[in-house]
Amino acid sequence: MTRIYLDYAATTPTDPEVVKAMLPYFNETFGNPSSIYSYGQETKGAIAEARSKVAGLINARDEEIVFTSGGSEADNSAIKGVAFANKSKGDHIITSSIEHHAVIEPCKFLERQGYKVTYLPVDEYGLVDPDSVRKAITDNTILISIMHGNNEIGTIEPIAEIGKIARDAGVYFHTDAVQTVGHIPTDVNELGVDLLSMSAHKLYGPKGVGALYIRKGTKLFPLIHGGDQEKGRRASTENVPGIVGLGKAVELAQQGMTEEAERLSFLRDKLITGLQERIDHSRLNGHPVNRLPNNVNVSIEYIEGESMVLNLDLEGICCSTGSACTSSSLEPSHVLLAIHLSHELAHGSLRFTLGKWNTEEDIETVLNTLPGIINRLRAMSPLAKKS
Amino acid sequence: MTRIYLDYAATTPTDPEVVKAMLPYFNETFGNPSSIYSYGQETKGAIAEARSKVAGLINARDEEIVFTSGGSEADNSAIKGVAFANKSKGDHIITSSIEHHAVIEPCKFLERQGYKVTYLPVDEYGLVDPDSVRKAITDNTILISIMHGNNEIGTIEPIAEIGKIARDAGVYFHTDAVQTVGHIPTDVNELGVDLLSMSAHKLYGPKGVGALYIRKGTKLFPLIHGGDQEKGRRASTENVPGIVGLGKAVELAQQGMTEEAERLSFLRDKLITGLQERIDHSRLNGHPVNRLPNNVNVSIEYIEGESMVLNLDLEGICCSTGSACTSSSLEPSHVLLAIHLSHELAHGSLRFTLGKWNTEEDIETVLNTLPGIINRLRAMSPLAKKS
Amino acid sequence: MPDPTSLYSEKVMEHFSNPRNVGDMENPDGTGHVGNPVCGDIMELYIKVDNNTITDAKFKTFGCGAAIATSSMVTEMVIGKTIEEALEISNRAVAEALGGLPPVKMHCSVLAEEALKLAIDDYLAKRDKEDGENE
Amino acid sequence: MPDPTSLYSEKVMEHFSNPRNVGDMENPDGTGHVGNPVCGDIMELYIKVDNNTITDAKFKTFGCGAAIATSSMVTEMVIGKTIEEALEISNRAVAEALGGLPPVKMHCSVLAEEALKLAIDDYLAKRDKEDGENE
Ligand SMILES: Cc1ncc(COP(=O)(O)O)c(C=O)c1O
Ligand SMILES: Cc1ncc(COP(=O)(O)O)c(C=O)c1O
Repeated sequence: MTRIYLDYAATTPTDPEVVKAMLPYFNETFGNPSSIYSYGQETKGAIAEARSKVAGLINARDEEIVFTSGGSEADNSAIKGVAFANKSKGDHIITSSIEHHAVIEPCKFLERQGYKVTYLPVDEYGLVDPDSVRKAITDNTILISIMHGNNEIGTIEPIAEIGKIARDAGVYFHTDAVQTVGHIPTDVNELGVDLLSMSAHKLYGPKGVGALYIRKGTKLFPLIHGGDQEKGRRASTENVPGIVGLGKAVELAQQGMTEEAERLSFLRDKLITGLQERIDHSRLNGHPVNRLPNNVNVSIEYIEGESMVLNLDLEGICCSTGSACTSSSLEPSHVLLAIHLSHELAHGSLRFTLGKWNTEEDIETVLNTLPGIINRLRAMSPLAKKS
Repeated sequence: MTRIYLDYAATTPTDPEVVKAMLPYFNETFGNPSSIYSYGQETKGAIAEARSKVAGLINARDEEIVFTSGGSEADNSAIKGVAFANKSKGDHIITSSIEHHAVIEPCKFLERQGYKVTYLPVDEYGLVDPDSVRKAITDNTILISIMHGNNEIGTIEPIAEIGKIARDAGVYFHTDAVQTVGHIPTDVNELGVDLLSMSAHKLYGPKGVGALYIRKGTKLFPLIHGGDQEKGRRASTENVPGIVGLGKAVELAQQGMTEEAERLSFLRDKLITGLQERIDHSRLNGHPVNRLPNNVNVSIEYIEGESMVLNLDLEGICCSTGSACTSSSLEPSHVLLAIHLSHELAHGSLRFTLGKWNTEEDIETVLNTLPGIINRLRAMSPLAKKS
Repeated sequence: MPDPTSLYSEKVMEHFSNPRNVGDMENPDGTGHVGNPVCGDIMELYIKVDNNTITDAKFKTFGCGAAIATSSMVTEMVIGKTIEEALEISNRAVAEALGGLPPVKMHCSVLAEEALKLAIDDYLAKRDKEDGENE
Repeated sequence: MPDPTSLYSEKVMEHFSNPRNVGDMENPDGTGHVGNPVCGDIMELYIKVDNNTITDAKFKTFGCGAAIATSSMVTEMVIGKTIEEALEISNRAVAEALGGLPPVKMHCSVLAEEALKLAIDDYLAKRDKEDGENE
């Protein structure tokens, strides 16, 4: 059975070209970039090249890019780093109720340390109202963190508008762009952000590497203290193969971004329409238009998400759900609850996220496979009979 | 020109077998370990296997191992994690004056946050006196952090003795074992440590991955907040290839550890003796006996380290120095100053660290090459004429 | 030994893929209803009792793979048992019969046990009531 | 463009490997001594002056690659220059003549400039003293 992977938002396979670019840095050009002999200097050059590529993609300067171990570290560095370094200026942070855990949990940690955090609500499509940001700003606000594209429901937030508000108020603005970098334009100046997080494994790069954009002049403490690496902003021997991989992934992403986004949007819409046609008692989650090109998120009434995911897996289709399934809490996705879905619908959600290697046939297969599964599960459901 | 690499303490090439073990996890078995379908579960299994290997090497339980992005993150997690989580118990930390920057800098950060840190002196060989640890403990002491093997001068610290003292006093004890894990025995129970840091790229694993051992019951906050990964102790999509690589590296290290340590000790002593015979006005730094099997650190009078390193590089030999060379401060190594070396001798240090692929011929080559370089540089030195 | 490449044991997947005794039951002697949409699992369990022995059991479940498998397993386990024997079936026994459950899924086996107990309680209450009416 | 695979430019490495004008000088007309072991760089610069023109220069240096290369370069640059011309040699000029230096190494070019200035000062002081004696 060939597997159909439709969970690219969870992680992407590393592009073979990326792996190829990384390979020499494991044991040929393997020196420590801090070393002064040529073995070391060669890896330093490779890092500089990757840095330029990443900076280029988001219209930043090379020295504004700090490599991290992934999106979560970038988010933690931005949020805790700004909070700790600007304590004397204020103790208030504004974020949204649909952020990734890598943003929410650092905020909760800071609350326990005495900071105040406003979690802005979103509308039924998952949009943050820029006006609500403006209203939430106080004299004590030191940071606003609103994600660029939501990883669950695919909604793209009005970052540029919020960026203007933040700039006017003189408040640092961070965006978690883990789901957008390499997929849709992410120009730090157009978006008006001071900090931006990205993660390689969401754009066909390797797991365990990411980057934080830090606008020149932004005051923040490092999360990992130690050596002089990354100009003292992030200690630790550089993950050279990983960084080279991120650079290569960014290069590949930049090459065909517009075409790929169009291709994926077409497949996405085909899947959305097909599901609406073939499955009654279902609804699309997230914004119908301001939406990541690769994201389809639907709630199927009367049945639970994990059981659908498992059945699809048995048919060779990989996707995910916002159901509580594997988390130790029994709560479904906070994002789905934030857009006012009932618990039942939140537990009954399915997310398909498309990528490079998906074809129209994949979509057909899903559309042909899913209705049978749903019928079988609905026949088992004590909720369905009540409809 | 074939290069002779003698800087294994800075970083090791990744063993080809390790790279081979990693490769399938880039784009064959690439699923997110948190996913419930089989693609994801397969990577979860791979992580569990690596965790067992790491736990096995240090005699820990699987669930006491948390994977990190390297040694620096492990050190930061241990030190800041314990400090923040145990604030109500006390605000005093004890460490030594020869720790790696990844330990010293978090301590300095904590000092700026109001904590008190004692930096214990060491003797001329770089040894911490366990009795000085005992005396430094107060009612407010919450953490002791003393490294296992020093990365510059190779001195092995009396960790087991200090472990007993920490246990008796009921104080958490962390050791930075980045230079020892996989090279000499590092049994967490024999050492009596509650926290232990390691880094894959120091034992022929990949850069960008490491681990922190956390003894069951130890109270500490995560450094990277977010998702549920690593049982909530370290968020972020797992670096699956990196973790698999660390597991493989640990497996290989364990297989031939005793023999390799003996082989390296022999080469090390050959180099030390040879240098003493052929180069006058030089001295060995670090402990003559309690010493990492692969570490040779010498100070050469009248000349500066970087110029020696560069000349050796021109002859194809890679090594390092404790001179200020590439750091932005003009200060030489704090470790060399801590063992009471004069500035001149500290600037004139050379470190050769041996590894898997070194042979007796490599040692001969160094012994034949270095004297000429030293003579040439001494002829240029305004200090030499004064001797 | 749990298979590290799968969330669930083979037995769980087998019951999940081919659940036994799914469906409604006409005039059940006892009905157990547990769970709610908030926690994501709802189970309904029906039993037929004849001469103090459970002769049939059916279930309907809204829930994850473990919820479906434990429902299926518990119905299979109770059929043929006396009321007293059935009351001794613990959630651990259900989980064990399935070759184990992941720790985060043990609550499903608890639900299955509860649904069974409630169905038996329902049967006993009805019987007592009938007995009372017959007096 | 700096070579990203090397800490230093080719020119620096060339001067480092084959430094010009190394050594002591008998009866120098001026001596400049800068630096100390604490910061890891010590330079001694000697000049011979004839008719207001620097006719020879020698150096001895304890220091890193950049320290040696800047010493070598500055001796090469001053030979043949008048005192006034030599005083105009800035640290930037030395660094540029070497094809640039890494930022953390610019201080070496400063040391080279200082050593030269001190050697010239020394020469001028001696000359003034001699002039005074001759009066
Ligand atoms: C929006 C968003 N932010 C942050 C992260 C965390 O990234 P990483 O797993 O690389 O730490 C993810 C993905 O896991 C994400 O989708
Ligand atoms: C003793 C010691 N601790 C910590 C580290 C930091 O490890 P990493 O570079 O993996 O962050 C190193 C090496 O750089 C080291 O030698």
